[in-house]
Amino acid sequence: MVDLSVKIGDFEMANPVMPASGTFSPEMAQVIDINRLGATMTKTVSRELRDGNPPPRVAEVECGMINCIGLPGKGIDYFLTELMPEYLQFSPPLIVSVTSTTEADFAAMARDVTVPGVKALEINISCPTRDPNGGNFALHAEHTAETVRGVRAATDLPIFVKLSPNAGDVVGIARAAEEAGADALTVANTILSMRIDTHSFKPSLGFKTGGMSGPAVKPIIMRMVYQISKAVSIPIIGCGGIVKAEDVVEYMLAGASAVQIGYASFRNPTAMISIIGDLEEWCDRRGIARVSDLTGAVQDDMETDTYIAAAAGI
Amino acid sequence: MVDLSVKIGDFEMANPVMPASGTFSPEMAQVIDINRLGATMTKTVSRELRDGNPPPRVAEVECGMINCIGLPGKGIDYFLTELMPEYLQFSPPLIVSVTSTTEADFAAMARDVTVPGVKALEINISCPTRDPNGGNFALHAEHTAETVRGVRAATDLPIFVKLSPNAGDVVGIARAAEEAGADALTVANTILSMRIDTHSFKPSLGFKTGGMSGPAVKPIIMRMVYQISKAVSIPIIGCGGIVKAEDVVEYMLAGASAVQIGYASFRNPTAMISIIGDLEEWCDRRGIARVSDLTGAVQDDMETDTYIAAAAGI
Amino acid sequence: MTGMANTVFSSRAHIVGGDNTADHAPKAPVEEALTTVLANDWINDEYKHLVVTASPKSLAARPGQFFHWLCPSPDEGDLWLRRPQSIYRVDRERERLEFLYKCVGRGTNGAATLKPDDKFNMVGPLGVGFSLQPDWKDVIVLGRGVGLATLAPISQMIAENNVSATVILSARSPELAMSGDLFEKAGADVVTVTDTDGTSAVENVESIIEDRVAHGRADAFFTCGSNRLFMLMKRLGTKHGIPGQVAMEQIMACGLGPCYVCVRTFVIGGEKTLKRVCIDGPVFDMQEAMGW
Amino acid sequence: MTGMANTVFSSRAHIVGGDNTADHAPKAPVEEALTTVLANDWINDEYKHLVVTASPKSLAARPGQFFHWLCPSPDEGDLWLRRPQSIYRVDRERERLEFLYKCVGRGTNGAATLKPDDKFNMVGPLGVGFSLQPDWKDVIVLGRGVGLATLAPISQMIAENNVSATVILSARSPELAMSGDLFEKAGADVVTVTDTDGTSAVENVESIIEDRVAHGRADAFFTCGSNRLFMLMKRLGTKHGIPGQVAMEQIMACGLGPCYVCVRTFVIGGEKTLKRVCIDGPVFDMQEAMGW
Ligand SMILES: Cc1cc2nc3c(=O)[nH]c(=O)nc-3n(C[C@H](O)[C@H](O)[C@H](O)COP(=O)(O)OP(=O)(O)OC[C@H]3O[C@@H](n4cnc5c(N)ncnc54)[C@H](O)[C@@H]3O)c2cc1C
Ligand SMILES: Cc1cc2nc3c(=O)[nH]c(=O)nc-3n(C[C@H](O)[C@H](O)[C@H](O)COP(=O)(O)OP(=O)(O)OC[C@H]3O[C@@H](n4cnc5c(N)ncnc54)[C@H](O)[C@@H]3O)c2cc1C
Ligand SMILES: Cc1cc2nc3c(=O)[nH]c(=O)nc-3n(C[C@H](O)[C@H](O)[C@H](O)COP(=O)(O)O)c2cc1C
Ligand SMILES: Cc1cc2nc3c(=O)[nH]c(=O)nc-3n(C[C@H](O)[C@H](O)[C@H](O)COP(=O)(O)O)c2cc1C
Ligand code: FES
Ligand code: FES
Repeated sequence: MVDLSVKIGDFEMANPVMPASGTFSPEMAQVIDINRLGATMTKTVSRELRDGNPPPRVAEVECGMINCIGLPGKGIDYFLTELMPEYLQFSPPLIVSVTSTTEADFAAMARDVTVPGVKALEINISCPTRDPNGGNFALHAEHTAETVRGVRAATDLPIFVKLSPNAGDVVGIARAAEEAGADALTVANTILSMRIDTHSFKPSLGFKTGGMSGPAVKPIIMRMVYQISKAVSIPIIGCGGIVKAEDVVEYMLAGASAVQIGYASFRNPTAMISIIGDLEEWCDRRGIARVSDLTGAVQDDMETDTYIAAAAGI
Repeated sequence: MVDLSVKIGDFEMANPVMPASGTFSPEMAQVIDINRLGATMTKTVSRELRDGNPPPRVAEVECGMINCIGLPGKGIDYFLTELMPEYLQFSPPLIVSVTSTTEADFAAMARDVTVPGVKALEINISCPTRDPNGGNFALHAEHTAETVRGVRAATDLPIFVKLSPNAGDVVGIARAAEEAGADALTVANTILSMRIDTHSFKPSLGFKTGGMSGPAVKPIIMRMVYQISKAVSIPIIGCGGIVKAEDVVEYMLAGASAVQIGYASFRNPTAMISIIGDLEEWCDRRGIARVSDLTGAVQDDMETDTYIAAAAGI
Repeated sequence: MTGMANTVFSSRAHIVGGDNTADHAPKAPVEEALTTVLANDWINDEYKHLVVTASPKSLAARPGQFFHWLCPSPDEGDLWLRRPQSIYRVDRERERLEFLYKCVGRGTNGAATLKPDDKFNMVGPLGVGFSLQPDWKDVIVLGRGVGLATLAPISQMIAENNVSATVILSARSPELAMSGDLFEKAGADVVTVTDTDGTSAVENVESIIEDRVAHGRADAFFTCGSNRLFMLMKRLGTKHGIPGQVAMEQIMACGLGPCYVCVRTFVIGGEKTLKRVCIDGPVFDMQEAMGW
Repeated sequence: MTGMANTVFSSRAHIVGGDNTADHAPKAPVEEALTTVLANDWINDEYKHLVVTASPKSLAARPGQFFHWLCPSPDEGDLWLRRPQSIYRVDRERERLEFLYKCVGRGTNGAATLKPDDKFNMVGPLGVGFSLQPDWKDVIVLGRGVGLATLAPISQMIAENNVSATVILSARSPELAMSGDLFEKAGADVVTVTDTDGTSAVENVESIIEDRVAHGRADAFFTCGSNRLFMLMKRLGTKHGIPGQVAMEQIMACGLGPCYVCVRTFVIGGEKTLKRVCIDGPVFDMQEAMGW
């Protein structure tokens, strides 16, 4: 039987599967046994009450969806007093996702949520549904570094920095986050996208643009995980388009230590639980002793000579 | 009956559908009537012979494919003497796609292909399969501008600049291309992606990474067309993931004057011809007199108040 | 399958119809279940009536609750989000669920392709349904269009609780005035008003309601499916101090609460607030809900 | 379908099985055609035999040419690229095409789900096939595995051209030595060699070939399916100055020439060069081809 446990630095998980922020809440207990997840993850918490964006907030596209939720929430005080206890009913370690609009407040937010029960922070500097220009601090290495530095100084909890796939130089930004003290990188948030309804001629989303998630984005984020894992030495959490156990394996081969799942839970609320079971079976079939052995295990010493490669068997 | 003709600046097409570079050759005459296309487009031409990348050169993914062809070709001399005559057998106006590794040679290439029979140039500054860092000059506004300026000085032909979706600030780069003298923008090339075979643990592509195309990328490129069309006043050619007439309509609503089709021709070699027919039918059904009226016709004066939008009917 | 190298989907697929439905949380009230289609017939030009097998969990569905359907594709593409459909009838004896749905787009047209014996993946029962207060002895149910499907299980609720009802079914034409049979069986006083004969005009509906109110036969209001009729009921509710419930719609993703896709605006104590249709509703207090 | 707002695919879909196959270029030799499946049966544990209806264009297929299949999905995902399959038999009388394919991955396992009367979209006939030169009167055909399917239509070619042949079928076990019947009907001298009885060893095959060469019964060589056997034939071809043809494989996208996905390395006049399997081949000069 495979050992499914993984570590993201000092953060330990019974298996590599956790929900992606904004796609999970304790309300999922209506349909799944939350205690079977590797970790739990809050919706991103902001300082103040935010209404979020005008509906429609979702559009179906080929191979996924676009959302423009816009980080609604009742603010950090409500979170700490009302929502935290809900999350803490469950045994997996809790990660709190926070965001802010200034670097100083990001640090303050991190300090405010550094309370018993919270096992790690995810710093959401990459939400494209708040800023249609595609994702906040994570678009620039300097802003990323400054934000992470502030957060690092404010808390001793493990800091996972959630990067933006809308950045041009995602590797440089990953390096900046590492240097500034990130313990791990979540790769990545959603990709800024759009759909126009050819019947009504209107954007399908109330906010016009939104973030795409689901299988469509997987090859793009896979490439980012691979590139970043070659450039940094901190762990990576792969996130984007996972719908089956092989997708988890693929992200781990590319360099991820754990994964997050969002869209799949909308299509199949039981997806995370099934994927954990399938992953176990997959590893057992392949004779893999520890799932963590998959991390970075891609065999990428490819033939570089075109003539030689083009003379090889298929 | 709808008037399907469109103009990209002074470049006139009988209908808005043309093939995307690298997915078309006169060999398509084996299966379709090329004269029914809005334009023809060459594979990107380089100065010298290029072998291209090691196979495997294609990987199937959800909603599309990743390629790492690597711009093979026999060089510009062979193109001009041997291939051009093949293209010129057909009546639609011919666009020649060129690339180079230096700004100076880009201009020289443009001069060299400014010959009778060629009706426009597409400047491919964005191929992610040559440079795994994701796409050459089009990743930076300055490089884009310098390249386009050089080309502008070298030819009087209409210049279409093919942008990279891997750039962080694609709108800024679009503006730079416009200012430097581009006549139109092709939005966009493929998105740098990766697949790892969970059976062999190897990258599925010989070049490890490659460019994704097909329906998966459409919402991302749609957003770019929309954003860019708000920022520039030159025409846009939409390219990415078109598989049906409604996709053409969607790109035109977002701001495109014409479109390019790649992947769909692999899945259905007759796709472009069918789409032209379906587009005509679609317009007739909607009572649209000129297909060009669709360009930028998105109705995006959305309600911005969340409470009002959330009280509206669906 | 042999030698599945290079596969995109190679394990048990967690996708349309895939049997991803082992009981993942025995104590949870909601399940993702693979039902078997028993019937899926047109009842008029626009609506189909779907009957599927039901597990004990789904048979606990209350009136006004809904199921989230993973519809098969109606075309060459695929569907990537579920579609909410409220329960039309819970047949506890024969262990069946029934739905009445209008074919309007890809999801519902995909559902329309289902044939007996097909498997159909649905999540439910979801949301907060209609409820009766002990002192409600005679109520008014007013619906139109798709709303008639959502209101239908109120017939079961009133029958079980020995409540009388006036049920006003509004429709473009008589054949679209669905659910009347269920309410008649439940002993309700069914009034059908149609556009065809002009009886569906708001003034006429208003006078029917006012008549029941005048006779003390309106302890509560229930409505769904028409903004015009909702606004009427809300106004009459305010005027006469009659409580009411309305079933609302919104485009959904998760259907379970986490995603905040399905918000609508409510006014509570003069303050605007957003609530999620999937978990805070779909049935809401009529006075807090806003017209749409 | 009614009211198709918000649809992802709403027009005639240009996707698997979609009827996108009106004759788009009457004078073109290749077509995208929606065939009808007549039979699709297992012939052993690994291979299926597919028979489909054929149009005049596809009936013009030559031995060694291939068709590009848009396979249905074997699972909950979709297939996004076609799969090449060489023609096994062209039945011009009954207007049918036959294929022999090994089920190895998603595409072929998807094809394996086809049932009689199903529609199946394929593009073809594609590529350069085998050819006979007028002075070839007695040839040797050597194949193994999937290669036997590709070589099979040579039986039609030799019969039509009154050419004699020795056909060496190499296989793991006798039941995998396919196509022998077709060659026997064409009057060829069929020799089956298998791993089971050890006769498939290169030395044995070499001695069979040398024997035919010694008897002047080897005007040309044809091979497909095994690198080991290809290398043997190439060596013997060089040694005795016998021309030959080999059918090659490569992963494909377009199947028509434009995309340059399907390149393989060839050596022509000592220079390495890349050729496209789909349009420059799949049948190549044996001396120019490289082992794989
Ligand atoms: C709680 C709830 C219960 C419902 N119960 C029923 C029912 O019992 N019978 C019935 O016929 N319909 C019901 N609906 C409406 C049903 O969900 C939609 O008709 C369906 O989702 C449309 O899907 P589609 O893919 O066919 O249409 P699409 O092509 O997606 O859209 C077609 C039209 O339907 C609208 N629509 C899309 N999604 C929704 C949605 N989630 N809710 C409402 N409208 C939508 C679109 O804006 C558009 O106008 C209910 C909706 C909700 C929220
Ligand atoms: C010109 C040509 C003619 C062919 N004729 C036949 C035939 O008559 N009968 C037959 O059984 N097979 C034939 N093949 C091989 C057939 O195309 C592959 O078996 C098929 O594409 C595999 O698809 P899949 O999705 O089932 O497998 P995948 O899951 O894609 O892959 C399974 C295995 O097949 C290999 N493969 C994938 N694509 C190809 C490809 N295009 N060509 C060769 N191998 C591939 C993979 O590398 C892998 O090892 C031919 C191939 C070519 C190029
Ligand atoms: C409805 C929705 C809401 C989301 N909200 C958040 C959020 O609050 N914070 C965040 O960091 N990411 C948010 N995301 C992004 C997801 O966490 C995740 O990065 C993305 O969905 C990609 O994973 P997937 O393809 O598995 O869905 C949201 C995504 C969706 C679909
Ligand atoms: C096999 C292949 C080869 C390509 N070669 C080129 C090329 O030579 N030059 C270029 O500008 N774009 C090239 N592209 C990109 C396409 O022109 C186009 O931008 C992209 O495929 C997106 O369109 P699609 O989704 O319709 O395929 C290539 C794409 C593919 C799939
Ligand atoms: S649909 Fe996700 S919260 Fe209601
Ligand atoms: S498969 Fe495209 S050139 Fe051969």
